[in-house]
Amino acid sequence: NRKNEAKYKYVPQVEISENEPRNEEWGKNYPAEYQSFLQTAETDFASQQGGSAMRDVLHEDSRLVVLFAGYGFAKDYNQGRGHQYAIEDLRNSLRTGGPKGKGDGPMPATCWTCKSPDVPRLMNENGIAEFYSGKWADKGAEVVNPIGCADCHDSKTMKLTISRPALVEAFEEMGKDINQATHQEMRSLVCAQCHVEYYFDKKLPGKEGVPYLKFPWKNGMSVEAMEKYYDDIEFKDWTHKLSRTPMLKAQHPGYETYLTGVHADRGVSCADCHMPYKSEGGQKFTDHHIQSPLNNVANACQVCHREDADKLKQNVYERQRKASENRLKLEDFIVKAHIEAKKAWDLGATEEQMKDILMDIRHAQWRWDYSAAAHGASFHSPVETARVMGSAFTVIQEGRLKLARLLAELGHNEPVEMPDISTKEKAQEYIGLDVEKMKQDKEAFKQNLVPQWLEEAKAREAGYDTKKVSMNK
Amino acid sequence: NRKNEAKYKYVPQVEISENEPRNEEWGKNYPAEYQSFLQTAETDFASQQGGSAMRDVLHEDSRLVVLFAGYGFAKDYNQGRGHQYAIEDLRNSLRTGGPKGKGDGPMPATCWTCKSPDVPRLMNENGIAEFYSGKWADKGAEVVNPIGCADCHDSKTMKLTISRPALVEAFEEMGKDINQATHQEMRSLVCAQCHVEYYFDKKLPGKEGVPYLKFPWKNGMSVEAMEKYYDDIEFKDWTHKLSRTPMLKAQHPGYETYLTGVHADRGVSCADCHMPYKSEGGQKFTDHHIQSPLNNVANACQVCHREDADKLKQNVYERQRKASENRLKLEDFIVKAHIEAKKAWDLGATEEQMKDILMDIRHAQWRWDYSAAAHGASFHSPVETARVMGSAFTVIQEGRLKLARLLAELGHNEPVEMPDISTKEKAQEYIGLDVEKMKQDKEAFKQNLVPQWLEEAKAREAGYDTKKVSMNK
Amino acid sequence: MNLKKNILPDKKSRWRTVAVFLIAVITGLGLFMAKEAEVVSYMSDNPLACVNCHVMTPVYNSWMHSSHREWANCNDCHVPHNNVFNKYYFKAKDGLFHASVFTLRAEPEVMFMREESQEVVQNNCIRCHVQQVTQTKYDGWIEDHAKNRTERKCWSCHQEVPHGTVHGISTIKNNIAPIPTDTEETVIPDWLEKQIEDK
Ligand code: HEC
Ligand code: HEC
Ligand code: HEC
Ligand code: HEC
Ligand code: HEC
Ligand code: HEC
Ligand code: HEC
Ligand code: HEC
Ligand code: HEC
Ligand code: HEC
Ligand code: HEC
Ligand code: HEC
Ligand code: HEC
Ligand code: HEC
Ligand SMILES: [Ca+2]
Ligand SMILES: [Ca+2]
Repeated sequence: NRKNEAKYKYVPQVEISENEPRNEEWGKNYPAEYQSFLQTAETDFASQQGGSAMRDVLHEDSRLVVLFAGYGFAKDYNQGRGHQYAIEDLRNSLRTGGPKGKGDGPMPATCWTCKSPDVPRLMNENGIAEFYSGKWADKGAEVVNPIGCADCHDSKTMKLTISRPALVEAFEEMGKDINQATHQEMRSLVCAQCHVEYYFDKKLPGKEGVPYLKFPWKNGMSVEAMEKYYDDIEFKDWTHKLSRTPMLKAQHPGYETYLTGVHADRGVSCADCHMPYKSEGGQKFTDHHIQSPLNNVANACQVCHREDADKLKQNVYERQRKASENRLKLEDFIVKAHIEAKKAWDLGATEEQMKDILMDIRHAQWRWDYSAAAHGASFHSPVETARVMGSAFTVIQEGRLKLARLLAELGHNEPVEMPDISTKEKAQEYIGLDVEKMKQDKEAFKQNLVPQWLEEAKAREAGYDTKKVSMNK
Repeated sequence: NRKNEAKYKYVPQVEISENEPRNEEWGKNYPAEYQSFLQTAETDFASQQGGSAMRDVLHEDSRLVVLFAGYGFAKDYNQGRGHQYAIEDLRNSLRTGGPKGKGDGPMPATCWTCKSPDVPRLMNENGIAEFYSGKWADKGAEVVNPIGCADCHDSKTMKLTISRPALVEAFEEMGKDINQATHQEMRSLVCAQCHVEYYFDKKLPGKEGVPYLKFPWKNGMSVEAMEKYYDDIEFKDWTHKLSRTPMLKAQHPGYETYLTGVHADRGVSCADCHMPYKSEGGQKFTDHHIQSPLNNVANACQVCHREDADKLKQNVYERQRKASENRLKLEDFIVKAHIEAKKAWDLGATEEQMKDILMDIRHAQWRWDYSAAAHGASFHSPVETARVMGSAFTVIQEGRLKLARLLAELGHNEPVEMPDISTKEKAQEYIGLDVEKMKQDKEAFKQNLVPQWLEEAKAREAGYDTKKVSMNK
Repeated sequence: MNLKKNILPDKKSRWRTVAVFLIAVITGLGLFMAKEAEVVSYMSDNPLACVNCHVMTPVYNSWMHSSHREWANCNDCHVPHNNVFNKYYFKAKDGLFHASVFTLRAEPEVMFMREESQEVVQNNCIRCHVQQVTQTKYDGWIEDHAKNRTERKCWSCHQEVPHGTVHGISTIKNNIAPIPTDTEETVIPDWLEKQIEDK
């Protein structure tokens, strides 16, 4: 029928098999999308607080080193950049350490989940829980293609599709069926596979010990609902090195916070701003150069807003400035709370005396992180972001007052002396990180293991190629 | 040209003299506007937090009684209602007390400034400083017409006009010329004559002792700029009864906060929402029923937003809910600070020990008030409102930590016991107000003085009438 | 009988066979057209109804990416809204016209609205934006609007509303759009569905 004829007006160059992980294969059929997709490798745009340039978050704000003391994020934390770098940045991050081979290293295999279209392939081949099992290094040779087509598209119909089980399962837990999603919702849900808060559940019945990827949405997606979720299951991501608080890390609740903003309310999807239509040679297509919309205001914003590009940028910057003004103050308070708690322990405080205080610190930092970790939230939803920060201010005030009284009781009735944490280096030294050592391990890993991975992968993919040609009659 | 033709389509029934204070006179020429203006007497609409119904702010939130201890607002504080009630509410408010005649009562004449078109008339007849001089009761017989036409319009051209010197002077102080205002800006500036933060300057060179009405805008209109302004001139509105803090009252910085919102940024004026066009019998005119736009979403919002009326209301309510969630927590903290400071004084704290703490309380409450007092701010500018509250959270945390340490030093290392202030009555009793007495005084005033005022005014205005007819050839 | 006579030539005429054949063809073609065009769905306001024709995919996709997606569907603009009868009359007329052109494969590379359609659309712009374009208080805000709006088509200025500034059947790279005949309703691929069940 003619409709289909038209639909495939482009001449397919290759037949793309299910879960094809190699983006360049898809690119043969969809060169415009592929070319724009490759542009996520660009790193030349920096906005006030975002952009594709490499930005060392710990360098820009060394308080975070203290906030994350005892956890990976104190070692190394950069702002996300283009999807092309997902694999490279994961390998380079000091958080993943310097594994020497299979079974080694600090991170589980689950860390690969949001970085590559090899993931759905592996899950299909071996099973979901099997994919999540084992160490990160175990699957280094398997996961090599950066985020790409198979993460979001069905290879037959090119329809948007959900390739990650965590999102499907999270919907089920909320009693919703993701298959009911409209086309417009799908234009955000493909992003919600990754740009969301998550945790690793090691107690899943039948899969005990496997760090199973889960989104804590059962009670809702608000900061309070997720907090309750974690409190109820007594979950913690790590124990804070200074204050000994059972901490939570809010990773990047981008989708959750976006939903509370006015754009979501009006039906504007992630793709509308981050993947607007683009015209090239008189032809329009979806710009797959996913990036800060501020590098592309004309297509990203001016479709709907007739304002000057400069004014629109200023709108964004103003909201970000207002959010970070309070965010920084909040961080100061939470940093102080950790150090004051340490002082209290040092002066002999008991578990009993510290219990409530530690819960306040846990909740305050969780709320701060929820408002901060998704770097877009201060624009995506400025009012909710501010509300959440307000609630963090409340909790940390209570906590620090208790601390002040406890310290006075322990004989220290004056402000606790603060260490010099004015730079990333000083802060890392203060919390006792041996960064040089970590860097050396990382170098060794990159010299020895990574090349092996790449070779193995090359050999494997060479195999696909043949398969491919045969399919392409 | 057709525009002018339309403009002068009405047949003038009377000639309106300069500063004509009687709205019904204007109404003869502009019956549609006048009829709608009369509707501000309606009191049947209550929204989530606003509307025209009488709302006792102290009853809805008794914390305010403590926050304003020692000041008029602890006695009586209602949310603004329709312009028709400006005079009546001022007379009824316990804040203006029960004067027995000229020279009596707690309030200065300046309090009349924003309540009536008799004000420009009097200023014209006697001079500005003369108007501000003396007691409130001195001018009771002169100021009788509620806010009306002469407050905003030029009687000859009907053009929007600024009738209050304070706004003109504030522009001058900022180095701006209000005559440069565009027509669209005038549609907000007429409101900015009254819906703004103000104070009484009793030190004006040459006018010492006169409570001269001023807007503290010299350094800017942000909460910090105005705070600095007041700190620099060491101004205080009153001394707090419990904490002895030199306090500031933010009255209703409606215009200042509106300017920081996205609607102002896009050129939307107060009148666009509060005075939209209205169609009646095929005739279009500006709806002078100034009120909550939520009672009129179709004309007020849907001109620009094609959303469901219900959704638009929910947008407003959601922003208000998020703001008040944090506002209430902030109030709790400031209330506690006042009571803790009182405790410290009781335990023998010195001026020196209290100085910084009191400055923190002053600043925190000022910032809270700035975000709360203009009841529209949480919608007019939700992001700025939240930013300001965040800054208040910061200051009050510092203050209360200092207080906790000071109290520990004074031998009280535990939470200070809080009184029961759960209702307006209990709170007023706690701060030592004799409400019964105030009510009696008020009754006596209404029985004795007000009728005299009305009679005098009637006699005076009877005089105008004749004048009027003669002018109306 | 009379009617039949008027339509069908004399029994003996050799035109008779031809005519019968032609009628059969026309009816068949009509049914085919109706099927091809999903006539039933054409009665609805769902924009998908329009994408039944691939030639409508470019306009669909440009609308999908426009400021109006959330507020105005095709019929909000392209069909009269002054009364219900007019709405369906216009739709039917228009639909048959489109369907015929489509079936004949006579669609031009670059389409233009016919004059009638333009009037309909212009009226619809005004229908929604009446306050913005007629209130004198916006005279200052939107310069010259009052004069221009009466003499020109809205989209002579607002060129990108809602189909963008580039028009034509080939202006969309890949003619991919959700189509009403698409029966696949799940967004989870089979393999994943199975894996989740197995788990
Ligand atoms: C209305 C437009 C809009 C929508 C809708 C939107 N974003 Fe954004 N996003 C922005 C802007 C503007 C920024 C700020 C970019 C900057 O600071 O340079 C941003 C920032 C981001 C960032 C940080 C980028 C960086 O450069 O640091 C991420 C990640 C992001 N958005 C993801 C998402 C996801 C996922 C969704 C949907 C759940 C979404 N966005 C929806 C406009 C939007
Ligand atoms: C649910 C999806 C998901 C999982 C699981 C996940 N990530 Fe990420 N990761 C993301 C997203 C989304 C970003 C981009 C965040 C941003 O906008 O800055 C990111 C960014 C990164 C980056 C680059 C920026 C930076 O922080 O330096 C690194 C490295 C990284 N992740 C490591 C990890 C590690 C290690 C794990 C396992 C502990 C992990 N990721 C698990 C989604 C995920
Ligand atoms: C498979 C997981 C995954 C999916 C799906 C995904 N992202 Fe990402 N995204 C990431 C990771 C990981 C990074 C960080 C990469 C890095 O820094 O190395 C990232 C980075 C980004 C950035 C930062 C780019 C920059 O230049 O600063 C933006 C913006 C973004 N994503 C938006 C989106 C949007 C919009 C969607 C959906 C249309 C989406 N992402 C879908 C995982 C994902
Ligand atoms: C992070 C998610 C994501 C990734 C990765 C991704 N796409 Fe897309 N793609 C989208 C979205 C969203 C759309 C818009 C779909 C719509 O509006 O119907 C889209 C649309 C398309 C279309 C439809 C035509 C168009 O331009 O609108 C094609 C073809 C396409 N993508 C090809 C690719 C190819 C090839 C790759 C890999 C090189 C790829 N996509 C990677 C999210 C993604
Ligand atoms: C598909 C349409 C669409 C796109 C694309 C879009 N917006 Fe919006 N935007 C809206 C709508 C709708 C609203 C809500 C206000 C309204 O109803 O008019 C809004 C509201 C806003 C507001 C006011 C909300 C606030 O936080 O104060 C700002 C600022 C804004 N947008 C900026 C942007 C910027 C910057 C971009 C690009 C990065 C963008 N928008 C992209 C449709 C869009
Ligand atoms: C974009 C529309 C809009 C603009 C512009 C606007 N307002 Fe409002 N205003 C509102 C809404 C909505 C409310 C909330 C009413 C409610 O809660 O019932 C409100 C509330 C108020 C209130 C409290 C009314 C009550 O019922 O408690 C006052 C006073 C007010 N506005 C004055 C102003 C002034 C003065 C300006 C200009 C400096 C202004 N507004 C500009 C929409 C607007
Ligand atoms: C600069 C203008 C201005 C001055 C000066 C002024 N007011 Fe007002 N007044 C207002 C405005 C505006 C409102 C409406 C506030 C609102 O939205 O709730 C108001 C409301 C009131 C109300 C009714 C609501 C309530 O609070 O119970 C009273 C009573 C009142 N004022 C008394 C006074 C007194 C007493 C003084 C002198 C100390 C005074 N006003 C000076 C502008 C002013
Ligand atoms: C001359 C001073 C003055 C001017 C000018 C003025 N107001 Fe008011 N306004 C007041 C006072 C005083 C009140 C409170 C009256 C009361 O409660 O008795 C008030 C009340 C209101 C209310 C609350 C009404 C309700 O039903 O809750 C709104 C809304 C409002 N004003 C908006 C405006 C707008 C918009 C303008 C300009 C177009 C404006 N005002 C101009 C003094 C003024
Ligand atoms: C609080 C301020 C305020 C008060 C009080 C006020 N007006 Fe107005 N009036 C306005 C504004 C604002 C406009 C719109 C002006 C414009 O857009 O040019 C207006 C417009 C008008 C117009 C122009 C025609 C129209 O309907 O747009 C007339 C006539 C008018 N008012 C008469 C009156 C009369 C009579 C009274 C007293 C009964 C009065 N006004 C009281 C603010 C006020
Ligand atoms: C004269 C035009 C106009 C009027 C009247 C108007 N708005 Fe808006 N509104 C805008 C514009 C312009 C924006 C900014 C977003 C944009 O650029 O589209 C906006 C933004 C908004 C937003 C998003 C900002 C935020 O705080 O998140 C909301 C919500 C909103 N308006 C609600 C209302 C409501 C409710 C009313 C009536 C009380 C109203 N508006 C009246 C033009 C208007
Ligand atoms: C907001 C109003 C609006 C909506 C909604 C709208 N259109 Fe249009 N349409 C127009 C205008 C205006 C033009 C004329 C464009 C021009 O000539 O520049 C047009 C032109 C067209 C044309 C002529 C071809 C061309 O590219 O100019 C077709 C076909 C069309 N529309 C179909 C559709 C379909 C199908 C939909 C829904 C998917 C739709 N329209 C939705 C306003 C609209
Ligand atoms: C049967 C296939 C088909 C369907 C279904 C269809 N169209 Fe069309 N349409 C066409 C063709 C073919 C043309 C080109 C006509 C020409 O210009 O010769 C066209 C032209 C148009 C035009 C420009 C010509 C004119 O009429 O002014 C508009 C507008 C339009 N279509 C709107 C729509 C809308 C709205 C819908 C859905 C409600 C729709 N079409 C459904 C085939 C179709
Ligand atoms: C069914 C109602 C409807 C119809 C028909 C309609 N519009 Fe709109 N239009 C809207 C809505 C709703 C908005 C968004 C307003 C907002 O976000 O504040 C809008 C926004 C706009 C904007 C500002 C955003 C932009 O894209 O620049 C323009 C200009 C505009 N319309 C012009 C037109 C024109 C021209 C037509 C006719 C071709 C038209 N409209 C038909 C409802 C409609
Ligand atoms: C002569 C050119 C011209 C014509 C014809 C015209 N407009 Fe406009 N329109 C403008 C300009 C210029 C603006 C100012 C906003 C901007 O910068 O785009 C505007 C703004 C608008 C806006 C407000 C957009 C916003 O910022 O939200 C709407 C809605 C609108 N026009 C609708 C229409 C409609 C409906 C028609 C037809 C009846 C029309 N226009 C005809 C030039 C025109
Ligand atoms: Ca987490
Ligand atoms: Ca004041």
